[in-house]
Amino acid sequence: MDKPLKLIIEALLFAADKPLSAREIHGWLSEETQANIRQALKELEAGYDAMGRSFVLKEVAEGYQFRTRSGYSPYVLRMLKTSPTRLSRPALETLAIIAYKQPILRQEIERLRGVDVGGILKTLLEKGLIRIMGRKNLPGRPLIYGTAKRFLEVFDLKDLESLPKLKEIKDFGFDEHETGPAPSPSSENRK
Amino acid sequence: MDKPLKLIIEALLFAADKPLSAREIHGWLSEETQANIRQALKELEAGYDAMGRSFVLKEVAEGYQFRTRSGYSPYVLRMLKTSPTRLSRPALETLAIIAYKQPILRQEIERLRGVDVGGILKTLLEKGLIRIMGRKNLPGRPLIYGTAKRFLEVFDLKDLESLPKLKEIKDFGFDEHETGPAPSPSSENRK
Amino acid sequence: MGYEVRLDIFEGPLDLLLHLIHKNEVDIFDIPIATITDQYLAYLDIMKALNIDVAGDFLVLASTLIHIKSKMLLPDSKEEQEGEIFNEITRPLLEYIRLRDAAQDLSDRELLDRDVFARHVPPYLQGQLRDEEPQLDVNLFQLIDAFKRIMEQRLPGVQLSFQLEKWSVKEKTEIIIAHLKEKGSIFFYELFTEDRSVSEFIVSFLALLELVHMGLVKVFQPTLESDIRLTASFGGNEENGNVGSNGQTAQIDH
Repeated sequence: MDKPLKLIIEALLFAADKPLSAREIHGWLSEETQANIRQALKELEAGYDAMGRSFVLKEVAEGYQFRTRSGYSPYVLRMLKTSPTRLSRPALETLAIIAYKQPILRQEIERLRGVDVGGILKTLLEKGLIRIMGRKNLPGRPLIYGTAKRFLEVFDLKDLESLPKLKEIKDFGFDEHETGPAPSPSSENRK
Repeated sequence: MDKPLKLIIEALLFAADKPLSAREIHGWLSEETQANIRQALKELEAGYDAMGRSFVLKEVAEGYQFRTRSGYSPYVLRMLKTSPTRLSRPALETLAIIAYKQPILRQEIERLRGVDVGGILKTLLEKGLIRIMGRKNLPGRPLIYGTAKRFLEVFDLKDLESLPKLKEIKDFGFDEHETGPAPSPSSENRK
Repeated sequence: MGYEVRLDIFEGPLDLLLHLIHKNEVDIFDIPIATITDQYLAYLDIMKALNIDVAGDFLVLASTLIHIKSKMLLPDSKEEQEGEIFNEITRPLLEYIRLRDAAQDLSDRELLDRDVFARHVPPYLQGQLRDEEPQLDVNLFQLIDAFKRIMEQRLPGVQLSFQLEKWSVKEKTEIIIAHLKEKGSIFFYELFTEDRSVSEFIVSFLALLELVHMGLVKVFQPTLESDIRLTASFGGNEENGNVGSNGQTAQIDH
């Protein structure tokens, strides 16, 4: 390898059209250890952050990707002449339910939202934000839904664990799995 | 304009999928003179050249474009060689038929698609998406096709059973209130 | 001067309920059911008057509200009523608020192609040498779409399956009975999930009609939206053992 590892990785990231993980990069640069690659990625990330350019290297969807800083979106949108990615509120709510409750059945999503979500599931599947994870062993063998990798990419998430925690439903002996810091007394005003 | 012109132009060049000329950029940043834009482009070009990164801003026939330095192309090519390719529409349709109708004979696929599929079957076999499951006990002992394991991997399916059934597909399409990027009709009266 | 009635369109029943709770400035943990129910129903009336389709989802919650309201007239213990309000109304609302907030949080993030942008595949790099075990860039939905396209091109009934098996009504009735024995009850469409051709589909359907006609299978639909359900009414599981295809199916034969 006649070039510095950091710059080789930079070149790969620059020419890629999706986030690259240390593992993938290792596939192309097998002469380097994954640890070294990971280290180089971290350094690149910090370096670009410090440089104050219009783009940075971001860790997203279990990989790294160069992205413009958010302040530049008005100009980029002008150029691309596209309307920004937009999800309707129902779609966003449905997506949130799937993200937080996956694996989940359509029936369960509908119970939580109180409305039919067939059309919305179709949209989310088409946009590649959700995926079918399998079938549940129930009558009718219903499909099980979960988020797809694209969800992490679009919503700037490193992985599913970095989803912001759901806010608490305070008190009342809720048998929810999220048990958090000291429940405060009833009739909580949310934000 | 609340950002330095140079960085705005940098962001545009970064996100563009083709070279940009000063004239084009002026079209999106009409509050700036073309001379200023040209000047900023020159400065960016010189700046990147001096920075010694793996990519530079190059002036090519149609304008300016970020490109990796030639010394890095062996690595980039390694990556591109294994980059995703798309399936042609006929190939996708053929694959869909095999997925949903397997085990299936070539003759039957051709009846459904109305065209010869010999070449497509070969491609799909090469890509490892389909496999030959055996021969049918008919005159000529025709081959029987089905999907291969790689098919499940590519489509992120746990098993064949997770392929949505026709009825479920219809269900998705049923409720049309979630088509475009705009908010759904039922919600657009809000605010 | 605006119009007197400004009609918000709500995404769903929970949305409307929340709106009413906010409008009345009441506590979500202490909902005045009678008031809220009346307002909820009045809202549905307005929607109907304006010829807006009131979706079934709204009606389900309406009936829950009415049910609770009517029970409050009964001398049930107060605690019991509060428990019911909490379980049927407050709890789903809290859960809904929580997920709605989560949706808002998601939307506040730096979204790709809205707030931030990645590089597009530079075309000068594309097409420089390809294949060698390339990955595939397709998603499931493209596959489904492809299949739908094919199916839509074809007239119903022309769909030929290479499966040469010919199904008889008798065989299908046996299969249905076996299914019902195993599961007790099944959904209508489950009958057809394995059918590979239109003709097989039709045979399954005929077999079902036959079974219903002979009173061996009961067919019912729990609610308007739900799928039709089939249950066995042929004496059931005690004689499970070896009844396989002799007992009932003998009758079916004629």
